[in-house]
Amino acid sequence: MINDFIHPAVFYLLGGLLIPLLRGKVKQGYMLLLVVAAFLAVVIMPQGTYGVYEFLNWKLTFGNVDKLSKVFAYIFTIMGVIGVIYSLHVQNDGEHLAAFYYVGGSLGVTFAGDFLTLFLFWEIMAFSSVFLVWYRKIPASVASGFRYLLWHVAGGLILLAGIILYYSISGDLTIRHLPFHGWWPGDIEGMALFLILLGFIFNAGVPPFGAWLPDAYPAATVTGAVFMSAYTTKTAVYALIRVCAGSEILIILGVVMAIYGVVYAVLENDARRLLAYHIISQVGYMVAGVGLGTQMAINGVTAHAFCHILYKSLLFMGISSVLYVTGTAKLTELGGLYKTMPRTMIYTIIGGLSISAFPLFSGFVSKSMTVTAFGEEHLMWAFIALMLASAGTFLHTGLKVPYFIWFGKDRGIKAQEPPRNMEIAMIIGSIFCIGLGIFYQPLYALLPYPVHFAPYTAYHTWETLQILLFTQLGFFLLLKKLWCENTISLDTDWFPRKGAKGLMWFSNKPLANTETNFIGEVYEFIIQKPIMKVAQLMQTIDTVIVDGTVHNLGRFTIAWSRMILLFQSGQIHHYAMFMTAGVVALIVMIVRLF
Amino acid sequence: MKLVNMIETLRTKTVKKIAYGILVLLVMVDFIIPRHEVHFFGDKIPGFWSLFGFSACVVIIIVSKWLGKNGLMKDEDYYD
Amino acid sequence: MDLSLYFTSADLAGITPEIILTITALLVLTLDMTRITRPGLYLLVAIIGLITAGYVIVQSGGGERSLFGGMLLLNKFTLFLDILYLSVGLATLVFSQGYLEKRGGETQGEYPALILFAVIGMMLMTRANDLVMVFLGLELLSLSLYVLVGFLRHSLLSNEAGLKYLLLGAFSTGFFLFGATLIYGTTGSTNFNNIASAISLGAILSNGYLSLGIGLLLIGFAFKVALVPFHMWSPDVYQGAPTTVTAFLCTAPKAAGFGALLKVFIIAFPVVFSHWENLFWILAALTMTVGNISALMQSNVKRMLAFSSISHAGYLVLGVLVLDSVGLSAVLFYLVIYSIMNLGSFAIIAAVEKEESGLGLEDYRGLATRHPWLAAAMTLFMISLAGFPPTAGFIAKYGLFSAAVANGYIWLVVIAVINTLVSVYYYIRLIVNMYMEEEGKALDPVSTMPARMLIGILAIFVIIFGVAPSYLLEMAAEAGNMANFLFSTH
Amino acid sequence: MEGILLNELSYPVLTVITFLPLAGALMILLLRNTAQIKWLALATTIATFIASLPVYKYFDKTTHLMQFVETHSWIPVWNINYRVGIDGISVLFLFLAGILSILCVTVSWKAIQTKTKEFYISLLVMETAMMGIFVSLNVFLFYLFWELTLIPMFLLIGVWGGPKRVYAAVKFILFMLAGSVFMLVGIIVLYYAGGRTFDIIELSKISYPAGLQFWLFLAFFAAFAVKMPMFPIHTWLPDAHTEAPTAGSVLLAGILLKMGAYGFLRFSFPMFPHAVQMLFIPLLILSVTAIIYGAYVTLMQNDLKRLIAYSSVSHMGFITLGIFTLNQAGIEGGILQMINHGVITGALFLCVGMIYERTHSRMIKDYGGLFKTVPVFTVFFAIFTLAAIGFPGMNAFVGEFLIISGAFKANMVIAAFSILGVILGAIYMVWLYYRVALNEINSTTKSRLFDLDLREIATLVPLVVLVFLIGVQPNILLSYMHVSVEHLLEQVHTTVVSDTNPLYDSAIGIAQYIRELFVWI
Repeated sequence: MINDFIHPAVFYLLGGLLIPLLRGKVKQGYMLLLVVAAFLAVVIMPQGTYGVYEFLNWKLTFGNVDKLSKVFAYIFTIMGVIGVIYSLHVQNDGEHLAAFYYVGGSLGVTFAGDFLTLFLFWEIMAFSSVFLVWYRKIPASVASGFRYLLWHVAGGLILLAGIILYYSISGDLTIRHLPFHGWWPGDIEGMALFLILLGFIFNAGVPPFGAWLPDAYPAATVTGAVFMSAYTTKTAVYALIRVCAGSEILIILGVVMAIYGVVYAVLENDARRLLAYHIISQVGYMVAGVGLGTQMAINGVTAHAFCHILYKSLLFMGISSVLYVTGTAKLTELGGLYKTMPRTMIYTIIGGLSISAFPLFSGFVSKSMTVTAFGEEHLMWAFIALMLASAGTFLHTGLKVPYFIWFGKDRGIKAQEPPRNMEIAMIIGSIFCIGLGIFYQPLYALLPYPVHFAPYTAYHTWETLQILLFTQLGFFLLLKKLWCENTISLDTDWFPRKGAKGLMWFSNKPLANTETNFIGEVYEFIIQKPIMKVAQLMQTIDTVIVDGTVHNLGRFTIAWSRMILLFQSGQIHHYAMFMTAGVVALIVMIVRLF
Repeated sequence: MKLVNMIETLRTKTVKKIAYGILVLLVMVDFIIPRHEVHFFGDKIPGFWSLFGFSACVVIIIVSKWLGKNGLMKDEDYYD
Repeated sequence: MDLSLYFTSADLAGITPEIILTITALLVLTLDMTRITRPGLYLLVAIIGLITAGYVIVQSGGGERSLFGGMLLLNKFTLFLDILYLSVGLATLVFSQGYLEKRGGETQGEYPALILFAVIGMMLMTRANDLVMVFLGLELLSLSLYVLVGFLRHSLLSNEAGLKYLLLGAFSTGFFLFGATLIYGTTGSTNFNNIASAISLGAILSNGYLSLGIGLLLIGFAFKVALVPFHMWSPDVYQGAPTTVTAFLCTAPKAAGFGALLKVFIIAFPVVFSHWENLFWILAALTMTVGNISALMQSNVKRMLAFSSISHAGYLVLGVLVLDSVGLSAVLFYLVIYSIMNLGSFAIIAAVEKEESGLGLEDYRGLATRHPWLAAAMTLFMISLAGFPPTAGFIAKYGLFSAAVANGYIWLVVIAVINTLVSVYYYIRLIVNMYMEEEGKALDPVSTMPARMLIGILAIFVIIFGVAPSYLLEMAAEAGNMANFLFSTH
Repeated sequence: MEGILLNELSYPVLTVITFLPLAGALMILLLRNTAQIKWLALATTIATFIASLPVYKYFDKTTHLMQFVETHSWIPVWNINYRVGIDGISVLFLFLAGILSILCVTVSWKAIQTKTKEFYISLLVMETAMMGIFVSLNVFLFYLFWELTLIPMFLLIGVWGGPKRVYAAVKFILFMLAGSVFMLVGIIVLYYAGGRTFDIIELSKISYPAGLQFWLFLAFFAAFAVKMPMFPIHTWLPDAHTEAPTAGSVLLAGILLKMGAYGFLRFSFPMFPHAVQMLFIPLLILSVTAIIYGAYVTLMQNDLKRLIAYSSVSHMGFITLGIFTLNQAGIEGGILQMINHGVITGALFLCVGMIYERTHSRMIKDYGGLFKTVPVFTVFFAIFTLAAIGFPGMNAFVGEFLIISGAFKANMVIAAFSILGVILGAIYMVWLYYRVALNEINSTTKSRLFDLDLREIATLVPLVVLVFLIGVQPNILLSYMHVSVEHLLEQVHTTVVSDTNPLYDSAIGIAQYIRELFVWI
């Protein structure tokens, strides 16, 4: 029944427009109303195809509802509720608007039935989210905002190119399962699929295209980061599931991601960037799962995405609260906060336990499914690697972050618990994390394929417990080693004072280069500098050569004119002379003629 | 306030001892636990995952630190 | 004795216009002797004379008529040109009113009289069907022009110009006569038709002398219409002469020169003309290029227009080159439009001019704000000279180019259009100065009512002939038919 | 005669909409009071627009034939008729010209203080010329209107323009003429080659010898390419756009640039199909060069208007790219994009003009944080910026999508490069928006800034509506052109150049192609 389908994005995209007009409590109430309404719209939504709409000579489908799109819609709308509650206190309407359009965009992608619609909302997401970075309004955020935008425009256009290419081959725009096999496009069609895949993994944050992620999220506003952590990558994962499931290349990429994220997380000092790296790591699981493409894997990925959004946002909310209260998220500047913000600590730790898949926490029921899927397929190297990554995950988000923020060296920072709305949001998040860990059946019921997997088998629980707890052991034993981090980053703090030489020596290291290229300076080295160089060159060409030619032509003519005018001396005998010359010339010519 | 005190108590030596106890218990139980879902050799070895977890942690820290020492890490205003 | 031995009443009837004009001229001079110090009166009389003459000519209807034993040949072609001369003379007289006083030349009757004589001379030039007759007309024209150019007795420039014109003119007249003699020597006649038949029958002494004769004849005309390299005199003379005279000088005599040239070549040398195409080609290219390029850097408006008129002569040669009915009509049409544009612009110059002769471009700054209508008219004439549609200048240029292309002179046309492009630069420089530069020192145009009306009428003509040229084109076409007719006779 | 549909309306609609502005101009000539002049000008433009409405209503979308045709004898001596009519290709431009003219009047309401009378006269004469160009079915008439645009625009730039106005104006007119004089020669040659007629319909029926086609194509190309402007003869554009008053820039960007592309469609394609097919690959390359080159140069601009002007170079590159793909999607995209570019760039110039009126500075560095100081303005500016980037749901997206998909059909390599152009386009527009609207408030201009008044909002709103309307429902416009474009393609593809199909898919292909081309020349 068409009436039951109300596109939830409508609440965000259209409803959002009124936000700037309202004030105070009314506004907050209105925003809550919108997001809840959107959630309900998803709940009552029957499966089927809706909102078909003629555009040029294509059919645009805005409402393509099946189990997959619906489960993602659920989590997106739920996250919308949480996020909005968390950011209720924010005064800047622009920030609200950006967040609403961001979420609306992701919902649009979720229900898109054809590539054009998908692309449309894809871009809406990119352009709205960049404001979440910009509204932080510090120079760093502006700069990284641009890098972020650039990445996404580039990714978007690659996607568009893929779409157009695919269209010009198949003459069809409906989204269907188009896996890309092999490592490199062989023919035109392969090229099309490859470009589409590439466009998606740009947003999924797959290295080396994921540099925008740890670059932008830490720069985002307190609440912006919470939203961003949830949507961009997960939307990409959704798109990958729809279109690219079973593309082998994704397995490799996914596993690499998982490890990559963990490794960089060790070194990270900014808690939010650390979490950002963990997004990469976690999305790695999903990407790998998508690459695997079995029913179980897809289920696992979907479930994992579902839980991940919840616990990752919870983590971000926790850290952002710290940032909000203390003004910094740097581990080296924090410590001993358990005295002042213990509740926040609890929520964060819940998030940490979930992400590291502790039994009875949401991560466990989803991650284990994904990993087991690999076990089932006997891809042992991937299996082990992912296990390793999960150990690393616990190490950082579960242990390191809470430890250095709330315990560690007490820096005696003045702090208190965050505003009520923030805390409520975190409570909701925590409830979900634990709730899903225990009552996982409803979640499994939502998954696209029937689930034949029981998370809480004795052995399975046990193996996880062993890994995690012994990781903890390792953590405390090597705590000194981890402490070093401060001193190191302190060292690096006074590197400049030691002089540029040391710095040079560092950055000359190949590793250093790769690292620097991964983040930020990709923009600096590979995009901005060349573009500007070329632009300058072109500018010179334009003024010197192109325009210069014209001017010189003019000058030439005028010079000629002046020269001719010399003959016009005004002396009558000169004139007579020239006329005589003319006569002579004429006679000569006549003689020659006849 | 109460919550804080609770946390304080959790940080005492005794708690630590209990924790070590739990670890030992884990390994013990792993000898007797039923194994039906066996993916590879590791699953057959008792205590394997304990070892795995520990070594994983160590490896990650060591390796990352090594990388870090070799230039991965910059001072914060490196990009400015 | 029996005059009918020498001429019949029909002959007299044919030259009634000339007679009328002569009488008018004499009348004006007599009035002058009677010390009537009303300059308006002389002009009035002269104008009446011109109008009556014009009336008579129109009445004659332009049928093919040969007078005085073939000395004169009247037809639509001559009629067309006659009307042109008369109107130009009329216009000149109208806006000369008041100008000469301003320039401190105490007006006498001789001014209108001289204009009238010049007109008579021109009429004879084109009506002539005989080299001697052409020469007489030419001299009558030239002599009156020499005086007119130097008319401002107290202006040094004016006198210098008059002298230059006289000397160089004599120079060229010599060549003309020499050429005529050579032709007479080779063909045994000065009558166009006889020359033509002699050539076509091959009954000529020597091709070499004939060609030489034609060449020298050509130089004579080239001087009159100021083709490069015989153009040297024109800038100085145009600049020095009283502006009204300049206007007259650069329009009607040019028309007469081209008219006579065309008539000579069409009637007398249709057969040998093909040998001369290359020469005309070169003359055309040279003239328009040199004219435009030199005009680029002129700061004095009068001088600039002088050079521009040289370049226009270059365009006209395109039509001469074609030398068929289409080309002929194109030339005639162009001459009319060209006269309108130049008369208009010179009239305006005459209006704004002060004692010291000629104004620089800078002096026109801010004219648009203080005298918008005058500036608008000037703009109109300039863009017409530059050949922008929808002004008459474009239609005229198009006619010439089209005729040339039809006869395969595409590259010459390309040169011509490139020249047009160059010319635009100096034409719009004036517009720039009038509209776009900040105010210069105030100009106070002094112009009589009739002069202003004249400018208005001319401006309207520029537009009308730009959008609805059909009527004039048809007349030109009829006049151009002379070419067909005569080619068929030979 | 066959092949045309005479005008069935009760009044000679095309003649009316062409000459109504001129009539208005003549009436203004007689007025003295400035206010009266303004109102009369506004009334005239609006009346013209209203008079043109029946055209869109009664336009027959099912035929490619010329419609609303009127024929009168004009200069019989040269066999020149006054004949006007429109088909699916030209009809939309009437609409655009009609709208933009109105906006030009409203936006100049306060901006123009000196020589008001002359200003509005020039403006109205411009409108007549623009309308005339798109309705002419006679080459001579076309050329007449074509040149008629020059003088008024010359005055608009030169009299009411910025500091370097004279230089810009002279440059403008010389460039324009440099192109059009060659077209004049071409026209004359065409006249004789086509059996001494100027009638476009007649001329389109004849097939000319290949060599002649080539030269004629070049002759016309000179004029059209300068107007477009195509790389590397674009250098008049930045100066003209930058110095012109807002209305002038709008008309330049909105209509004048389109005349070139329209000329290609109206003359080059039907009359010289052979030459077009021989040359289309080099032209595609030229287009894509213009796209990228223009985009790069745009990046370096620090003058608002100059930046937008250079971006036009890039955008016009897209239009030529679309046109010369020689396939349905490409050409339709090209035409649509012409309208879009007219709307968007016109709007951007309006925005800049409005802000310039307040601060009298065009320098980007003098702005910043406008979203705080003038929020309403920023909203409009943001919309048009996004539209210019080709944001989905807005008009330019549709156009660029069609063009690029057409380009992919025509030639992979070139199409791939055009994508780069899109990226750069996004970069410079966003960067501009950031520097002007976001950033921190710039104190130098803050004091003089105040938000848009009703008149200005009313000026911008129609364009916003168009942006979104075309964006979501492009068929409204596309439906007009389908049949005509199909017919056009038939005309182009009737003549087969060589046995090799003119679709080269790789760089090597292009190389071979160009070698063949030179052999052929």
